[in-house]
Amino acid sequence: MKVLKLQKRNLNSYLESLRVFGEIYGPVRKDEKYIYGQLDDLDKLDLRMLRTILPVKKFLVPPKFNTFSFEGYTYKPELEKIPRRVIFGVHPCEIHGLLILDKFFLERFPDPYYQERRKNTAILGLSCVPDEKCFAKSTGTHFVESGFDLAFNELQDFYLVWVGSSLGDDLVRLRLDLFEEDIKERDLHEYMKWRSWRDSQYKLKLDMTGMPDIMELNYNSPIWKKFGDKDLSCGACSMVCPTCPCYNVRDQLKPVGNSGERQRHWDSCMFKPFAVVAGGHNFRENRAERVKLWYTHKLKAFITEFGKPACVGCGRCIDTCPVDINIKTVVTALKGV
Amino acid sequence: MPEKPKAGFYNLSGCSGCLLTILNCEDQILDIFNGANIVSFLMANSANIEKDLDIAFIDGSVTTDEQEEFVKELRARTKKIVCLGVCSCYGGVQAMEYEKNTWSARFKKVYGTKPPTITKPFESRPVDAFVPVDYYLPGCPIDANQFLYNYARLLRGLPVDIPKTPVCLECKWRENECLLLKNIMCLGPVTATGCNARCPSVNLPCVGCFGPADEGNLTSEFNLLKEKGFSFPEIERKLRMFGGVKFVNKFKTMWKKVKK
Amino acid sequence: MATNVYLPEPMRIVRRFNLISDVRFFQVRPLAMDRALSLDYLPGQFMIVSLPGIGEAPFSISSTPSRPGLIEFGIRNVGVLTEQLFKLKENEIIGVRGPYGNGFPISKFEKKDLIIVVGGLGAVPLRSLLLYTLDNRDRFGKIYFLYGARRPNEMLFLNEFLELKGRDDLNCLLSVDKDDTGKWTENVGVVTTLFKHLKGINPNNTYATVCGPPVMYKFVIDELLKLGIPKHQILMTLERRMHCGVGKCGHCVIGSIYTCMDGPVFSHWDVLHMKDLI
Amino acid sequence: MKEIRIPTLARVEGHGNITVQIAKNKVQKVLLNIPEGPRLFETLVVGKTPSEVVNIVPRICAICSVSHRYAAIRALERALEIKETKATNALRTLMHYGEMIESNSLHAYLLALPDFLGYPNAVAMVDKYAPAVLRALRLKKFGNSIMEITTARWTHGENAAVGGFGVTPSKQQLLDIKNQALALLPDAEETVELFRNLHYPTSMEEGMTFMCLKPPTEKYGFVGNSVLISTGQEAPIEDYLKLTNERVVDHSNAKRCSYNDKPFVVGALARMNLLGERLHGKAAEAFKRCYSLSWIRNPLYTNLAQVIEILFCVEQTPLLIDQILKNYDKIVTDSKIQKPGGGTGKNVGAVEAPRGTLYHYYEVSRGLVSGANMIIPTTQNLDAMETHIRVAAENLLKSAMDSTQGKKDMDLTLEMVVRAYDPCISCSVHVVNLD
Ligand SMILES: Cc1cc2nc3c(=O)[nH]c(=O)nc-3n(C[C@H](O)[C@H](O)[C@H](O)COP(=O)(O)OP(=O)(O)OC[C@H]3O[C@@H](n4cnc5c(N)ncnc54)[C@H](O)[C@@H]3O)c2cc1C
Ligand code: SF4
Ligand code: SF4
Ligand code: SF4
Repeated sequence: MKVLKLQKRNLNSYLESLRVFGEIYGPVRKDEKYIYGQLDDLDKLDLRMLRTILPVKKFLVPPKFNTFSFEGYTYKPELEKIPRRVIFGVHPCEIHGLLILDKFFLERFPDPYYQERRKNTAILGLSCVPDEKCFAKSTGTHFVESGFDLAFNELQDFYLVWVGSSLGDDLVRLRLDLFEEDIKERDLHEYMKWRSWRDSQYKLKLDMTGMPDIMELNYNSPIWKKFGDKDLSCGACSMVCPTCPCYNVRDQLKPVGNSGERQRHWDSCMFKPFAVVAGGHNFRENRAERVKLWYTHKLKAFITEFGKPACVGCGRCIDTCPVDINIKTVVTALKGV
Repeated sequence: MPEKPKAGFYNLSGCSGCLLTILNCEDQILDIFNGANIVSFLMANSANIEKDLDIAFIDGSVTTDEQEEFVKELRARTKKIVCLGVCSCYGGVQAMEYEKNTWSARFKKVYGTKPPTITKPFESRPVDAFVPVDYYLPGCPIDANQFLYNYARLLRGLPVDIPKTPVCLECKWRENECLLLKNIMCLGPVTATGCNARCPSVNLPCVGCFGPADEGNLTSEFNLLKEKGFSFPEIERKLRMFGGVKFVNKFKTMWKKVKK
Repeated sequence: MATNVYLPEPMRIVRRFNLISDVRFFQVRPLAMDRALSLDYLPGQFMIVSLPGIGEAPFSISSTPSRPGLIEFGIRNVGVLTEQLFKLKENEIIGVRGPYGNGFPISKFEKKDLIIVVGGLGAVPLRSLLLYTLDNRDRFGKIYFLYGARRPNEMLFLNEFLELKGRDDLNCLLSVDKDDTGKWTENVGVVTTLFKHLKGINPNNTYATVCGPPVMYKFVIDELLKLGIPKHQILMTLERRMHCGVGKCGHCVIGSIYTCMDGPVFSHWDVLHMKDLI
Repeated sequence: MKEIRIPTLARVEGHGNITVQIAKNKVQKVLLNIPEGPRLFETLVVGKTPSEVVNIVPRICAICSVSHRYAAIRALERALEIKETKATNALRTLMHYGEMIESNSLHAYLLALPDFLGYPNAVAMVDKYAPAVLRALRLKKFGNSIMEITTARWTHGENAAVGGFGVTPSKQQLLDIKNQALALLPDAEETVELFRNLHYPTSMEEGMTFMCLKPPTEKYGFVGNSVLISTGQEAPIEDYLKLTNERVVDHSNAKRCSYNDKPFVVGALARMNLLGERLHGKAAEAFKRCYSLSWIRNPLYTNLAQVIEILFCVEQTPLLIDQILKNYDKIVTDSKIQKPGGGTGKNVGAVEAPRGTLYHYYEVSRGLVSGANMIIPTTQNLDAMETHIRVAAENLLKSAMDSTQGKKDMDLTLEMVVRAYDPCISCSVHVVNLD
């Protein structure tokens, strides 16, 4: 992989130059939290961000969008309006989240909406330092090898920039003058030192090996009822998790005529109607079953299917659930410790 | 082209906000009037014909004997009755003291000992306390987009489709920091969504103006709020504000339990 | 760009009539003839039917790929979309996409005996399998078709199946829970009462397929196990809510699997192993 | 004895009917009945916190929900000694303009204009008067857009709270509103022209007393802490009970008001009669072009007064927004909700709702409201409405008794009189006696 150096003072000039590719987004403050917001003004960029409320998935599968417009029985896919965007400041765990979404949406029956958005979205990663809710080291998602176009590693005065894709290479070429190509041994040294220092910063450890078996053994455990009783069925956990992809579909009609849109919006298995079939039978009637499904899917299904859990250690669920049902409390309870 | 369905828009005791919301759909108002054969809309039209209807939209709750008669008469000549807003769905803010037996005293306080004789008033109740209702579109007022979506469905004979999920869903879509985590009493988790999470999106807690969400976990919300130091009367007061009769009926037993 | 998996393909309703009072038969055909002829699928697969402005829902294919050109469905009027489908007339257009799902592992059935057990609406997908095996009769061993309905007027494709009784290469057994017509000449009793007619089954050489209402599975599977048929040779098709058919929307997830892609056909072993399936 | 009955008044908010009893060819009695069910808001707010009160009271009426909210906020802030910052005041003024524009264009175009042009409703006018209908919709939508960005919803948005705003509209939102206002100015002017050229019947003319709030500056405006009366007096709003003298009548669920035992008028017409001279710019020119002495006798000119107010608000909006944007960062900080001050106190607050002066009064004791009173514009206008109905009925009586056309004219005129007052019936039904 190609690695380049970019002096920190040159970051904004570089980002500015990316406007020729598309709209620029990055972490901005929203009250006491952060979101990926549009950077019409780069001054808004706030790199103190640790986690945004919604993950980058919001750009690739927006909370609500039209898949088709229709007129009579003729459907027209709405793929043209997808804008080109640069997302700067995406942390490693999130890039791992994207890799999971890629598997999910692009293998077996590729999803054209995801595909098109992924193609039009340049992912510019950024290294981070964990807080007490991050545990990406436990999930092995604290470093990235792929899934990004450029990845910025922040050191003292400069960034080491990994070029991860051909698009990334094109983006670098927009302002090659700002980058330095020869990485000195000193730089490498600094990077390695930073790496091990960062490794030592993970306070939260959540060992997820053997989760499928542990889930299996807990199939009838009373912990599910305990969590189920507390669960608000608010769905927030699914909305904020970088790897939750479920959605609902509905058709919007106009009051007159026979045209309209087929719309897709985020749904959650934590909601009661999620598994209702015609005739009213609900395969997951009570909350305990629904909480169990959420965690089974994260911690067992994905491991069986893709060899690793669908949790990337971002800590969003820990930061979001009002009643403290999250990967940390659930895994801890499952292990009975 | 099948004949346009005959529709009527009616207003009982309320603020007329739901009918106003319809008139506020400036971009669609011509379509709204063209999509159906609107035979009655007293608030906007003076040539109203009261006859058999395919769809009747009702805004406002029932608070007088005259209105009670009216909804019965309307039911008899209408195929589908759609309640618009928490007044007609659940009794509205005017029903927040429902079943507390304070109505007569309060009425006296407002009208004194010589009340008007024109109608016989009573405590506000929703339309379905008197006649069966086919569909409910809650909100105080209703949400314009939810109305337009369902209006288009109703005109084609499709049932009303509203989310059963709580406000938090749309609140997260709008990327708001959760107010509960800031120890602010937000009713989002137990309130039906459809409002686009307007209040949390301006940093204010959800006041519950779409009424109780069918699938909200009230016991858990209550315990959570209690842990955060809110008192029982405070919590009940908020829940009653827009939840009205539905709140009282739906959660009566549960509420007695948590009270203990 | 590759074709959009979610894009419904317009198909014309060629024929439609009621099979029973609330289940209607729909025979549809892609608008272009070459597409109609090349559309391939497996018995046990399903397609998603789409009406603009109303929505989409999955329906099993009831026709057999051995007779290309026309796709058949048997649809029960239970809700919003199905009610609108019932309003459509011949020659009108509907949207269809698919086929989806795993379907039956036909190649494994080769040379084997086959017991097809059906309850109620389960006849829709299993008719596809039955017709397929009859069209390729020499590739399979003995075939038993056991169909139970509540009453004679609730049996789908009744005349078609009665006609099949005349065949000597098929054992077609029909039963109703109750005969309220007085004209029923076949068996009376729940579907499991037909099992006594199965003689000389070689369990290891036999596959069984089951589809019907949820209550039926347990009893039928008990009978099949009594016959000694191995768990992985008992196959059943299951139903879940679905919005996409291609493993994306998440509604059909059961534990670790997506019913729409990993199913809807599962073995009895899968059911025991994976929990929550039924 | 004969009776003329208009059983259900259309194109007004809520339910009312008119009965005119006639004997010996003379009008004996005029009854404006309001059977709308009572909702007892004054008792509902008792036991609630100030912020809950502000959630509840806008629901008195959707059409003037912002005014109810604003009046309650003013009363509660005065009671609790919370000082309104300049920033908060600017945003509140903007939201109030939004309601004025929306409500006045709803009334003038969609409710009143069909009478003048001979249609049952505004949508039916599209074939012949498409530009006017579309103009009405543009203006109405603009008013709603202002409320959407300032209060978070067209109706009952909660963003305006006791002590300030939950969120300040963004620069971009404000700029959008400013640009829309500039683009809509011609619409507002044409609206005035349209209404100036209508034919105003005269059969109901009768002189009246007018009242409105006196703005704190020399300019035209919609809030104040004292009341101007056309008889020349001025009174602090604390005297609101003496100014309005509410009473219960038995033919109506709405109460009545009078001043010195005489009917009086509040609303756009009152404001123009008392404050018209204070207008600036295009609104002032329009006022000069339109005003005549009939305005103190003929309630139908309310419609024209309302459209001049639309012009005023559309014209003022860009200036107000410039002022906000000039100091945007400070506005953001200063308009944040301040923690409510002391928890005990009582006071009255008033704003001009589109239909006239609206008073809210609260007593707060240790953080909870213990008493409340609200005096609503429509209640204040009901006696005047009855008077004008009586005058019209008397003047038209002869022709009405003779022909069906006359009867039709009579019905229409009586309805037009009521509609001119733009009555808000939901508002008027619920008023209180404090023990
Ligand atoms: C693999 C498969 C095969 C099926 N084959 C047949 C068949 O051959 N014949 C037949 O009559 N029915 C079949 N069904 C059931 C059929 O899909 C439902 O009856 C149908 O979805 C009802 O739609 P509706 O809008 O009329 O009902 P409603 O009750 O109005 O449904 C409301 C909504 O719920 C959803 N929904 C409800 N039930 C289901 C469901 N089972 N699957 C997916 N979404 C659902 C739909 O999205 C629908 O929009 C099958 C289901 C599956 C999963
Ligand atoms: S687990 Fe927590 S965040 Fe998720 S639905 Fe339940 S209460 Fe909401
Ligand atoms: S489960 Fe929780 S920690 Fe894991 S990826 Fe999802 S939100 Fe992040
Ligand atoms: S702020 Fe309120 S509505 Fe939003 S997520 Fe939190 S509890 Fe739910």
